[in-house]
Amino acid sequence: MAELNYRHAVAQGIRQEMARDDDVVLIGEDVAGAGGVFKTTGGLLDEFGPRRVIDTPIAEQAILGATMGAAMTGLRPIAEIMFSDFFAVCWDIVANEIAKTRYMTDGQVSLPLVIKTGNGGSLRFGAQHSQSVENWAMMVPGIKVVAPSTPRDMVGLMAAAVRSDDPVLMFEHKGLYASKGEVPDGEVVDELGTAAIRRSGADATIVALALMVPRALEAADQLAEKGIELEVIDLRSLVPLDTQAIIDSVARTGRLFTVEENPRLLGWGAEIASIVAEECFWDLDGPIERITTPHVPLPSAASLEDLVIPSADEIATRVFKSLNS
Amino acid sequence: MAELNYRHAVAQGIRQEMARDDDVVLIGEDVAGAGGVFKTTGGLLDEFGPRRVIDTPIAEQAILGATMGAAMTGLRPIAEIMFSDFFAVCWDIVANEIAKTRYMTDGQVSLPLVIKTGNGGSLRFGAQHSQSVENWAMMVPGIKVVAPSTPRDMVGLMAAAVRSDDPVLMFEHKGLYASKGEVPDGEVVDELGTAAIRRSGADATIVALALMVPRALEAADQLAEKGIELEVIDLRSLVPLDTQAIIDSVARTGRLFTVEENPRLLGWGAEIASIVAEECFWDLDGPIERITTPHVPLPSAASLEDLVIPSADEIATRVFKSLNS
Amino acid sequence: MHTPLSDHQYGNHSPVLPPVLDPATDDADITIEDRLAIYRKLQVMRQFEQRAYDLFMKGLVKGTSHLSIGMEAIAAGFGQAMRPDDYTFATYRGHAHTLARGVPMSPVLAELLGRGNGLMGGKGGSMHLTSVKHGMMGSYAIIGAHLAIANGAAFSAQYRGTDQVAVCFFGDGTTNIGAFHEALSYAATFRLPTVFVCENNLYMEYTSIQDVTPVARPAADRASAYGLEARRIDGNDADACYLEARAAFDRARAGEGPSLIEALTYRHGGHSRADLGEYRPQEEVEAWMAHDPIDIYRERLKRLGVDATELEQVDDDVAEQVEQATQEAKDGPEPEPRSAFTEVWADGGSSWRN
Amino acid sequence: MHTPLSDHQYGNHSPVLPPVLDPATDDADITIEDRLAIYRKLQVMRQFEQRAYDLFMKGLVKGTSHLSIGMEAIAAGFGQAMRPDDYTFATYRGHAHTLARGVPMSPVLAELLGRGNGLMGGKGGSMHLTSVKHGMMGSYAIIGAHLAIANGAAFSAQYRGTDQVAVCFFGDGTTNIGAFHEALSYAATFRLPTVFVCENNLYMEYTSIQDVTPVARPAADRASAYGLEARRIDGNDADACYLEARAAFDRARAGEGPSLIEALTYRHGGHSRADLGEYRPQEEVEAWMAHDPIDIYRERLKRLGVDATELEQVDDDVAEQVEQATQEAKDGPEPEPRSAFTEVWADGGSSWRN
Ligand SMILES: Cc1ncc(C[n+]2csc(CCOP(=O)(O)OP(=O)(O)O)c2C)c(N)n1
Ligand SMILES: Cc1ncc(C[n+]2csc(CCOP(=O)(O)OP(=O)(O)O)c2C)c(N)n1
Ligand SMILES: [Mg+2]
Ligand SMILES: [Mg+2]
Repeated sequence: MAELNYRHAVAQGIRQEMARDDDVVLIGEDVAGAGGVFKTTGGLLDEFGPRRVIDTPIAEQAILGATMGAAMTGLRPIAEIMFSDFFAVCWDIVANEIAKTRYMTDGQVSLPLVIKTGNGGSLRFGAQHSQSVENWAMMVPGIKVVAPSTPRDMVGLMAAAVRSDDPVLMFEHKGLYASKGEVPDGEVVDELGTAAIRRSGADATIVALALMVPRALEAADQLAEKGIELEVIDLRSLVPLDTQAIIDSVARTGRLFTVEENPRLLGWGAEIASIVAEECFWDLDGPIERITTPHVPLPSAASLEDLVIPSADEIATRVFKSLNS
Repeated sequence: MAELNYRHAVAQGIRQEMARDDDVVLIGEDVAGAGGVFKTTGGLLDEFGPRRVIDTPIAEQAILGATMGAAMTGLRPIAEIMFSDFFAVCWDIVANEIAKTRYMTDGQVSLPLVIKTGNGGSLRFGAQHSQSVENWAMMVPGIKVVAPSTPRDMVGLMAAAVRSDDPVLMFEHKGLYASKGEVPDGEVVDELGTAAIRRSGADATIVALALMVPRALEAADQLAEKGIELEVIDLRSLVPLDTQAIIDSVARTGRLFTVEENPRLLGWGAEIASIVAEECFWDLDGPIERITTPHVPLPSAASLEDLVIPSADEIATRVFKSLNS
Repeated sequence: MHTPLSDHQYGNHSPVLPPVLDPATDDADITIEDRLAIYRKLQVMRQFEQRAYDLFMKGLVKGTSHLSIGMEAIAAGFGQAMRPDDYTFATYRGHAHTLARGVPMSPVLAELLGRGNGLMGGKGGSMHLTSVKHGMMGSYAIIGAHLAIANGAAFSAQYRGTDQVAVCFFGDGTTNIGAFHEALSYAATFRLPTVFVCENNLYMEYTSIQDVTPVARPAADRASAYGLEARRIDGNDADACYLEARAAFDRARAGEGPSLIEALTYRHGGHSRADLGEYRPQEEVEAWMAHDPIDIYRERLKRLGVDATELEQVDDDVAEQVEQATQEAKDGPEPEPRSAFTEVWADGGSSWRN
Repeated sequence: MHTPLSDHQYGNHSPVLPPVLDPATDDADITIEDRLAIYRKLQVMRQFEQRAYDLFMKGLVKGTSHLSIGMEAIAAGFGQAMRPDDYTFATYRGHAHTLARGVPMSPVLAELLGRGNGLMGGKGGSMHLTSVKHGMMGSYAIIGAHLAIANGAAFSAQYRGTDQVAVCFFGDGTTNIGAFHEALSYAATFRLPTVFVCENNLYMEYTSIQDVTPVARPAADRASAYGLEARRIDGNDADACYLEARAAFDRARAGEGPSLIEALTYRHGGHSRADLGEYRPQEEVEAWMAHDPIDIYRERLKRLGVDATELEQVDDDVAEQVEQATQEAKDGPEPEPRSAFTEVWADGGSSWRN
């Protein structure tokens, strides 16, 4: 067991897989020499050399195109899109090419690739560098969508992503890079599509992702003091979705809250709410509530950003109010 | 009253506004000389001349960039993105620039622009030319999202979109271009953000959009023969969303079904389901169900495409089964 | 104020006439076997697409279809110069490029008809023809992306040390989109073995390329922006294409990086479906119809002493193949309904949940 | 196999030294009023950003901040040549361009501090400075888009017949992205009055531009791809910038279309925040520090007979303005909480439902 930063866990997961498999290469802007703008790829150039760890021009379509072409011809590339907001400049390659090619070719083409990206807010980077866009990816059939909340999950899910024969978008939360956690020694490989119950409780189910997980846990601690016991589920992956974990939990608690960093409309919680409203309807003891960033672009001022992204206090207040109404 | 094709209604709406306001210009690939690939802009070049109706190179980022820049400096441009799938090549301009600029500049910049696009399937164009991507747009705070289902609505909502001081994405359904309907003589101007109840019924609420509206109505006719009366709501606009119309209807019927052409995950129906599961929970007499295209890319073969996009029969069967279980 | 149609009526742009055939090409260093193979490819492509057009007009090909009748020399010349393990990346206008790699007609036609025996089981359609085992790595229907994707295959070849090249075909209209620039710049920076072939047929869909492009040669005039040589050839002379291909492939295999080649050509018909291409000056259409790749090639072979009956034999063989493929395609079953739900994921299925 | 770092260690690329100052520029046709105004602009930019850096290091500027210390001559020279109604489009590295248009320091600094009296009420931040009433049409933080957006303003000016120009500033790294190509090609096709200014500071974030670009001059070597002239200037000589701007604006207003200008420059510091720029060869850093735009300009003014004390007076004035702006920014209130929910829509609100 070693304590690792979440940012170093990213490099650790990649390192583990590159050491194991020569077909794994890493490409992206400033990932090699500089070790990544968020220092998530530090040391990899020295370890694996410039053939396998590659700096690119600022050309996200070229980067992801090269990633796709390499994956269809025998490699297992990892690409970095520095900020997830930049998916918008290369969305065609993701949503129209990478996501659809296996299906359109009836299985002739496999795309074992990973696209890692810095996602989410709380760093005061403003509307164009703070978005939570995991819902952009969840919408599109054909890509797997992963968003770890702990260093241990980051290593294990990165490994699982690299080993997956499907394209995986790995959403690293920028607000978690500095967080620390234990990571087991030796090879760590996790499983995609499995949620984790971070806290058990009988009164309500809270489903959260990435930065919202620690906040939901903190809210649960606050409410525990008031005698309310929340079950907190860390989704970890949106596609595949561990629907069963949610359904089972709601069957136990009778109430569902989602805590989403994305702006309200069509955040991932909407899908979960719709699944539960169909499949667990008779288990529900009250309305499903979604706690999200309101449907606005993110403001850059610290006080405003803190106001709009769900905080532990807001979560606790909203849940408390709802359970007592 | 004249009977108009939906495709001609597009041109009619644009014509009405261009005749009224010199600041309205139209740009896009093949929109001028050829009158549009779907013939939705025929005659406009002759009527308004090459200064106002403009063919462009294949460069969607350049097109939407020019549209945005023109809108911020006094014009009211209309741009065409030929197939809505191509939003993926210019999504940055839509989602990161157009959507966020008013907010980031605290209201200094207004963007009175319309982006019209051919959306949706049923024409056997395959996975890259048939998508329903209105949910891509609904997700992003700062853009209005409109999708008319009749020629009359097309004229009136196009006019409303052009007159709106906010950016509007106008989703024309390719499968409806050949459909006909009455359009009143004289100026037609509708209101954004208002749904239409296309059929009243007490047994369940069906919310549909664009091509799914006629299909839902046909399903309602089928079920009426079995004594089941459906209320069919044509959303017409996703942003703003006429939540009240939905809530009121569910209060009357106690049941909600959405009929969505998009692939399942995070289709617009998920948002509606989540709103109703929160705000109408105590009105609901049974589960909320979403009838969508399954979460797969669209196949091109006619028989396969027909299998996956919700048909009137499928809608009727699903609703019947659910109401009787 | 200048806009594309501000100084002339739509369709009244200045005609661009075909290049004059270079007589020296007769004597080029190309074996007669290669030439006969090229001739056969030309026939396969032409006759196949004529049949596809008939079937479209009869309503058997649904959706859309983009023919390259008149443009076959590029696919035939480049195709003949490829090694079996080289990679082709094509557009929606990709029938000829697919056939060029030796993919049989029957599954291609069945795919156009949306049948279960289609090349992709009816799931891809005319615009997405792919046959990985023939090196046909896909037909891409959204402008630009596949130039970037081809680079990935080229990179992978280099990484694996296989000396394969990736050949990417695209149109004149594609030279104005962002992905073109990113892909060319990227390939040149990394000195990738990607060969970019611009099939300049003078038109986008219904718009003349000269009306919306700031340079006269949409690809060649961009080459220097990537440190590449401007190369422009007669895209209707299959031998010129073959020679150019061979040289570019040699450079690529020698580690000398990418090439950007502009091949001038013309479509006999419209952009797609039932379009007649009437936005084109009559004089231009006539001149290009008289500069037909098959006529050019047949005449050359005759000049080189090939017997006319030998060529007619090829034509007849191919005609028979087309008949047979048509039959097989028409007889093909509808796709299995369950196939709509397969191959989203590598496990063969489409499930996103447990 | 060639990759950016396959033939040298990171940071060990060959240094690019500054151009030699052209002595003839002293005698250029620029009034002394303009020159003094340029000097003042340079001081405003430099002193403002030094203060911004201090406040960042003190933790008062949150998030990020990209300084253009060392690059001010471009903003000053071009800014001085603009008409008040011309349009500026800048990047996240846009403080100097904002100040160049006469936007007061105080709201800019307050915006950096996230205060309610900020230029955009704290909603945009350092990377998105905008002041429409000064012609400062925005700072854009995702590479590429604003080149395309500037074209729209240029088109609109042409459509309205106002003779305004749109001036778009961007970095060397931006020349490899797709939107660059689309925007240049589009502007040239429509002959728009857009003036594209590449601030070539030799680096992207932490990567040398030469390591990832296939031509030596990232902007100038691309000009011919759009039928434009290759233009490269000393971006640290404000007079060279002013002269180039004047000529380009004249062409644009005369309907002669866009220009693409590459201005060589250097940042004294790192890319952003606390980066020290240590991936740059020492020799290069030193040479460029000795080619500082303010030193160059002060020496020129002295040669032209301006009294040193007059210049010191400007420096002191500006220093005082900076103090005052700092005070006003620090004293500024936190933004109103409700402002987080305003100005999504033209009705002033953020409601998406009834
Ligand atoms: C990004 C994008 N924009 C627009 C289209 C629509 N479109 C399909 S083909 C075509 C014309 C392409 O012209 P060119 O590149 O010259 O190829 P050609 O069809 O002549 O072979 C257009 C505009 C598209 N498929 N993708
Ligand atoms: C599309 C996109 N990709 C990557 C980035 C991250 N990024 C911000 S600044 C920068 C370097 C830009 O270099 P250059 O254009 O030379 O401008 P400079 O910062 O040197 O002024 C990068 C890569 C971005 N903002 N947008
Ligand atoms: Mg063409
Ligand atoms: Mg730079």
